Amino acid sequence: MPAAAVVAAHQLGLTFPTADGDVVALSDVNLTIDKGEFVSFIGPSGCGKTTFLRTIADLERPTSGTLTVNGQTPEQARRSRAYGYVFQAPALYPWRTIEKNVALPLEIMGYGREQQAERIRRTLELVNLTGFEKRYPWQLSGGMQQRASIARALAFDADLLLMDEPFGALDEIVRDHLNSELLKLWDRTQKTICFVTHSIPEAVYLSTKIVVMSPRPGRVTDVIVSDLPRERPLDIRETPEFLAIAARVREGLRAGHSYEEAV
Amino acid sequence: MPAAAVVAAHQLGLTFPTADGDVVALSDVNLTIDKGEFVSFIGPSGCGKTTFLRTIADLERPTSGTLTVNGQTPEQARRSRAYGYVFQAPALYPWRTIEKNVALPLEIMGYGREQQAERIRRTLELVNLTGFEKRYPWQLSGGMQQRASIARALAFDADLLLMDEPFGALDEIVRDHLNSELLKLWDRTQKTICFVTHSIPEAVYLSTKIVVMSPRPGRVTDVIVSDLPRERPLDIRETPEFLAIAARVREGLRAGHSYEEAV
Amino acid sequence: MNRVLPVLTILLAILALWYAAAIWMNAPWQNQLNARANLENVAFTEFAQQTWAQDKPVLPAPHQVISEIWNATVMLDIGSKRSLAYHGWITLSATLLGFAFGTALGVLLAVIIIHNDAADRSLMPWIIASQTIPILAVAPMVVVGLGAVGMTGLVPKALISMYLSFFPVVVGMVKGLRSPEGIQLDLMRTYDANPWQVFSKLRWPAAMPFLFASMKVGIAISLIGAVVAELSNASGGGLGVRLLTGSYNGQTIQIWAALFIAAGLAAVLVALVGGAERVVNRRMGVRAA
Amino acid sequence: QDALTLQLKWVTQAQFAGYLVAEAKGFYDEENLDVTILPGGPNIAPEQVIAGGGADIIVTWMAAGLAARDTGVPLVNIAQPFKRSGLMMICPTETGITSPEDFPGHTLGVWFFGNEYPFFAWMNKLGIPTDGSAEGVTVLQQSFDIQPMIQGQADCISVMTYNEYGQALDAGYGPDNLTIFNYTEMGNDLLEDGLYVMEETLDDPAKVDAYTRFVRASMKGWQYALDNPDEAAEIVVEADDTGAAEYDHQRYMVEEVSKLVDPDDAALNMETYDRTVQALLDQGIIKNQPEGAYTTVVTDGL
Amino acid sequence: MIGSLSPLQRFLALLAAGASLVGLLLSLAVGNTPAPLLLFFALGTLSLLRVRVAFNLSLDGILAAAGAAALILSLPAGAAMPAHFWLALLSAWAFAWLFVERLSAAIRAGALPHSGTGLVIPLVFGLTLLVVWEVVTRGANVPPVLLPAPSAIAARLAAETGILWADFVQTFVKSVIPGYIIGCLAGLLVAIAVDRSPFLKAGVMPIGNFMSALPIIGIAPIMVMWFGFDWQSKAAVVVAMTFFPMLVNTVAGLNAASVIERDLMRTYAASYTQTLFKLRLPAAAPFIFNALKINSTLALIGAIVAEFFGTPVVGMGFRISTGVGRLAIDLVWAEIAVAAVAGSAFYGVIALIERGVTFWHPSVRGGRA
Ligand SMILES: Nc1ncnc2c1ncn2[C@@H]1O[C@H](COP(=O)(O)OP(=O)(O)OP(=O)(O)O)[C@@H](O)[C@H]1O
Ligand SMILES: Nc1ncnc2c1ncn2[C@@H]1O[C@H](COP(=O)(O)OP(=O)(O)OP(=O)(O)O)[C@@H](O)[C@H]1O
Ligand SMILES: Cc1ncc(C[n+]2csc(CCO)c2C)c(N)n1
Ligand SMILES: [Mg+2]
Ligand SMILES: [Mg+2]
Repeated sequence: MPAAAVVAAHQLGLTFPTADGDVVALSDVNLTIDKGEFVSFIGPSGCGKTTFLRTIADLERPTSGTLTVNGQTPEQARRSRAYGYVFQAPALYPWRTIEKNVALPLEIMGYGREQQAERIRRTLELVNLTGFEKRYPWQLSGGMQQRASIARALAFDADLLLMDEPFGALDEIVRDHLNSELLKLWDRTQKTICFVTHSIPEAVYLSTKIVVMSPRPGRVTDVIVSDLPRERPLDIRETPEFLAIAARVREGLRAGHSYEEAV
Repeated sequence: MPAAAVVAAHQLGLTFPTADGDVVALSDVNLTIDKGEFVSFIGPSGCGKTTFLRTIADLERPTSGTLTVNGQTPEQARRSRAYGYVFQAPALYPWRTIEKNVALPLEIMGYGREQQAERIRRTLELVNLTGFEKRYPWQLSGGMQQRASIARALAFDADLLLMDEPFGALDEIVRDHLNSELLKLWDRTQKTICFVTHSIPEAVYLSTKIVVMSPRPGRVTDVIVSDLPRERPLDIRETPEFLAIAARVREGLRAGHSYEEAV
Repeated sequence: MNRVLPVLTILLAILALWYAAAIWMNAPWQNQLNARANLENVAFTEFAQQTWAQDKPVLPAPHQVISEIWNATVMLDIGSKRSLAYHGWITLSATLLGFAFGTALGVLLAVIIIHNDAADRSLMPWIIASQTIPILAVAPMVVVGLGAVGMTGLVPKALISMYLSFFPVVVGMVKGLRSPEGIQLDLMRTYDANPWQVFSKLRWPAAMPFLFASMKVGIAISLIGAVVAELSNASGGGLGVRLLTGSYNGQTIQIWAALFIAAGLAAVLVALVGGAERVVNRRMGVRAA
Repeated sequence: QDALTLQLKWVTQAQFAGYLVAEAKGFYDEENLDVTILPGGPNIAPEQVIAGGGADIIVTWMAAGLAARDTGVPLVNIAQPFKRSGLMMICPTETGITSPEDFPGHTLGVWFFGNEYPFFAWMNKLGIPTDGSAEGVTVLQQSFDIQPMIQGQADCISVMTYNEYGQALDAGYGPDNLTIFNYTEMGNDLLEDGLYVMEETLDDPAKVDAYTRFVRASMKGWQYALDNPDEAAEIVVEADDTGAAEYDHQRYMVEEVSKLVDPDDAALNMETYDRTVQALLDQGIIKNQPEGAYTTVVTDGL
Repeated sequence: MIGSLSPLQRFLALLAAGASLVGLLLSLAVGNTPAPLLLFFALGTLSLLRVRVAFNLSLDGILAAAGAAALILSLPAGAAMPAHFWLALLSAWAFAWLFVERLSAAIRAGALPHSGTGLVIPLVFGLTLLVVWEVVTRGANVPPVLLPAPSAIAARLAAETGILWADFVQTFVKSVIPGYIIGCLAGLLVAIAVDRSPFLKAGVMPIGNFMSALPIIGIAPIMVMWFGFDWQSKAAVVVAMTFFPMLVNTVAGLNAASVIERDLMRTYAASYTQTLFKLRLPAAAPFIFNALKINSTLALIGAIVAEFFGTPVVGMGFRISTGVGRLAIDLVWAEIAVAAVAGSAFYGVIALIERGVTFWHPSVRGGRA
């Protein structure tokens, strides 16, 4: 394993015990993510995408196998503030205004007053929430809340970004915009990004690597390495190379899906 | 206005007072939705889609203009249980299992024990959650929670369905599946459906009418009546008619968007 | 206006009931008195007035209590030992001091409990057991014991108030500090926030509703504690002492007057906590229900 | 000046007029004493206070004092200003009780908290069980007022001549509608308010001297109080921190207390002492014949 | 190895061993230290070895127990303890705390089963308190009429079971239980009524706050006046005491349902009762249980205090007040012990029910922080 492996999972497994039996959320997951990669996770609802991200973030403890983050244990990585996390739900604190919510990680990590103000301004502008600084979360629409939570994760400089369906509640145009902003950011800063999405075009457009997962038990069924250039104008999405990759992802997704049989 | 108008809005406006000034969430909205229509609402985040649905549902009170539902006031309509509502967030009760959450409206509306069991079984199967009846909400993935909340709204027979981004957190395959199931249901039962989505293909695929909204203040910028046949196989999405409508929607969306200027 | 009217209505209803009850409860004694004085066939209105004007009634009529309060506060010099204002102030200061101690102790214990497993498991059962100790039995011993080490006056009373009022605060705050949702805590974990940050930025704000609910109960109990303590320490005065001596002398009107002052104090204190709660809510952007 | 703390058995009232007057009139100062008078109350056991070091001298009833001595608090009586008991039991005539034979089947109110011994000694002498059986009486722990009689919750209640009896008189009761059992008249009286100190302090001549001066000044106070009842009542009202003492009531109390106190003689009457001890032994309230429970060194030195 | 301990545990380990070491040295210097104590000091000093080898946590438990036993065996009769004995107390206490710390750490890490061992911790803590109490009262010669030693209290407890049981029935069974049920129920119902009608809410809440503070001590004589001297008046006091906490908490709890949860009910045009039973009461359950728990202890205090104002000659409050008057302080504490056990059991039962009913609340679901 090269020194550059940011995430390395080996035979990773995770089981939740519940009142009516165990749920195998992850089983035998083997995956290496190198520095600077943009990895998308795609798979049916309930297949373990969130669980995998949470395990990387040291929010869940694997029940088998090994996992290292930056060559360390997930806990060490978390303690060194190696990553920023965008949860699937916005998880804004209701007693803080939007700007205070974005300020939260900055306060915790000890940024100075002015730096805080500057970063809040910049990230809120990035997600197009300028003007909503003083609002409370319940005064925002669903998509705006989600954008605020993205701003919160981007406000500080983590080398690894874990994003769980960050753009799920956004319209196509904002989504396109944020997609290209995210790509620019990634290109500029050489961050490593793990990105959960349900949109195949989004996954293909953004990623250097696409991980297809399937449920019950959650496992990785396909890893597709994209050979699209790093420079990606939006209209790359109509090129045959793009469509070919998209087709392969769709294929993998369909194969791992329980639906076709079930319904 | 014909007797068949299920929703009729005339110069509808709604302003939220907040600490730092009023927010005009809806202004001068004029719209008529007839019985049996499938209307999609599309528009940038924060443009007032949720607010409009909530106003129809009598969860917000218009500050100007008039709105009737089934020819009645929204309150009368709500009292006669005219609609089922799928919220943007799942809003499951944490002390109830999934099956009990779906049972909730049935209990309230006085369905018999057996009917309840039957409907729970059917709708949970529809959203592919069979086997998760006894789980609590916090034991489900985000997409599963959303599906549970869809099941809850479909479990009883409302003639009007208000659905706020119901499929936002679902993968393409489940989404396609639920799309066609929803169309079947609509076709079979002649329900009227108001549907918020961010996906242009989804809006075009499902709707008889697409309402494009734009923000600040939230208003209707375009209403596109689709002439696609009622019978819609999934591959209709590649036909030129379909793509033409999609292009028009995208156009409207882009026009109403504040992004292009802002960024 | 729409705040005053309901209160007035309920108040009038209570007053009417009260006057009726006063007739009913004072009647036996009045009958005895009248029999002794050979009064027969007293008209009902006159009889009612008699029952509302007894010296030591079972249930004093509202106006008797109010005039006693009036006489014992406004009409007397504030420094007089007969002034209820004077005694009320003594009780109030013990209450406030005890409440401040009690809230601080309660919060402190709750903080320890949620951060330390061993403390949670070992302290909680004993904190609960501590509250089952009948305080009035211990109060004199506390007063005697503290007196032996030279602590007299306000402090022993405040300690007993504290003893009673810290409990609702611990129970409520343990619950409140544990009320953040898993995902809210996870967010803090991702920032590797230290325990103090998790506390000050998440647990504490999330516990606010619980804190205020507990403090409302706590301050009322704190007043009860001060009054109870005064029963063990007849020197120094206070509303509790007035209640006690009133009861020794069968001065029901005096008891009720002291009781009402105490209740009034508590109501004001609870209202103050409620006011603080509203201010905090506003600053925390709580959505009006 | 020698500092002494006196713990009263009850709240500030004319029952303790002698001490309050001595303090107010400066009699203690004259004896070069700095006396602090602590009021008591329903939950304060003076025996406990003195054992804990909170007082040097206490006023208490002999039964309670000896009982405490029996449980290991070595209290010693140094003076006994109260010669007679003020305790009575009163029963409204409509209860039909005219003599102790009528008691069985009735409910009697009794003060506890160390005040119950005379009653139980009396019942013991009469041979009436106090267990609530048909042949016996039902005992009720009486609040420290006359409400249980007025409310009809008890058929007979305990009163002190100088306090609750006055309340009963005020309430329209009197000898014509009450049956009165006076413990002293029945010869059942146990010694009441005496002065007690801890035994080991008597080994210290300086302490004994201070006690002697204290008793001397106190007796002077009693004398003054009985001679000037109006002023004594005023002094009591003034001394009451709680503001509850009423002049008329305290004036009545001084009058009644004067019938029980002998201001000329502080010494313990051995005949009553022996009877008190015997009654306590008979009931098993104390297990052993007390030794050294009183001393005459103080009264001898007056 | 000591390195595997947390900083707090390390501190306690060093404190325990250090106190033993100093005690040992002092004993050797002074001489005439009883053998058990000497042995404990030696063992405690030996525990310094843990810097080299790992100690099983049960060793700490054993050391603590040994210290307690040695101290109690060595207590001089009727005289104050020599100064260096106190070091043994310090050391034994530090061992006990260390034991508890390590035990709960082990339970948390899953190394020990949760149930069963969980009970050991409060017990050890309680025993520690008792030992400290015993040693302090006897060692410092505290007058028994101020504070008796636990052994004396236990002896009384054993000797007077008949009386204690009768008192328990009178106070707990007859006064507390009915009063608690009526008071809590009334508080709940009034809270619901108040919540239903804004008019009532505006009218009742200020007056409710006012009544709330009627100090029980004041109402106790009145209740005795009204309801007689037997248990009825005590139950009435309990009703009055438990009512307000329930009212306040329930009113707060009924507002705990979130806006979107209520909106859902509105969309069903659910009736008031349906919303109440299916949403607002479940959401209020954590608050209601809060009140039930606070009340379980208040009720007992209220009943006992009320007995000071006239009672038949039975009851826990009666026994306590006459006990103080008779200087039977050990009996008073025996009665207090009964009250504490009964009250804790009462509380425990309610806490158990709470766990069952509000399993979904983050404060329960998330377990311990
Ligand atoms: N309770 C409220 N108080 C104040 N402002 C509000 C409130 N609810 C919504 N708004 C504002 O109203 C506007 C419209 O919100 P709405 O939720 O209807 O948007 P939406 O179209 O559903 O957006 P999204 O796609 O992000 O869900 C937003 O600007 C939002 O900030
Ligand atoms: N706390 C938990 N207890 C029990 N089961 C759980 C828990 N969390 C997740 N699961 C289960 O683990 C499985 C994987 O869940 P996960 O949230 O990782 O799915 P996902 O891929 O993120 O799905 P989605 O796209 O719907 O968000 C699901 O079956 C879910 O029910
Ligand atoms: C030493 C002493 N012991 C008991 C009493 C009893 N007693 C006498 S009057 C009274 C009621 C209030 O005055 C009570 C309880 C007392 N006075 N003095
Ligand atoms: Mg997920
Ligand atoms: Mg919305």
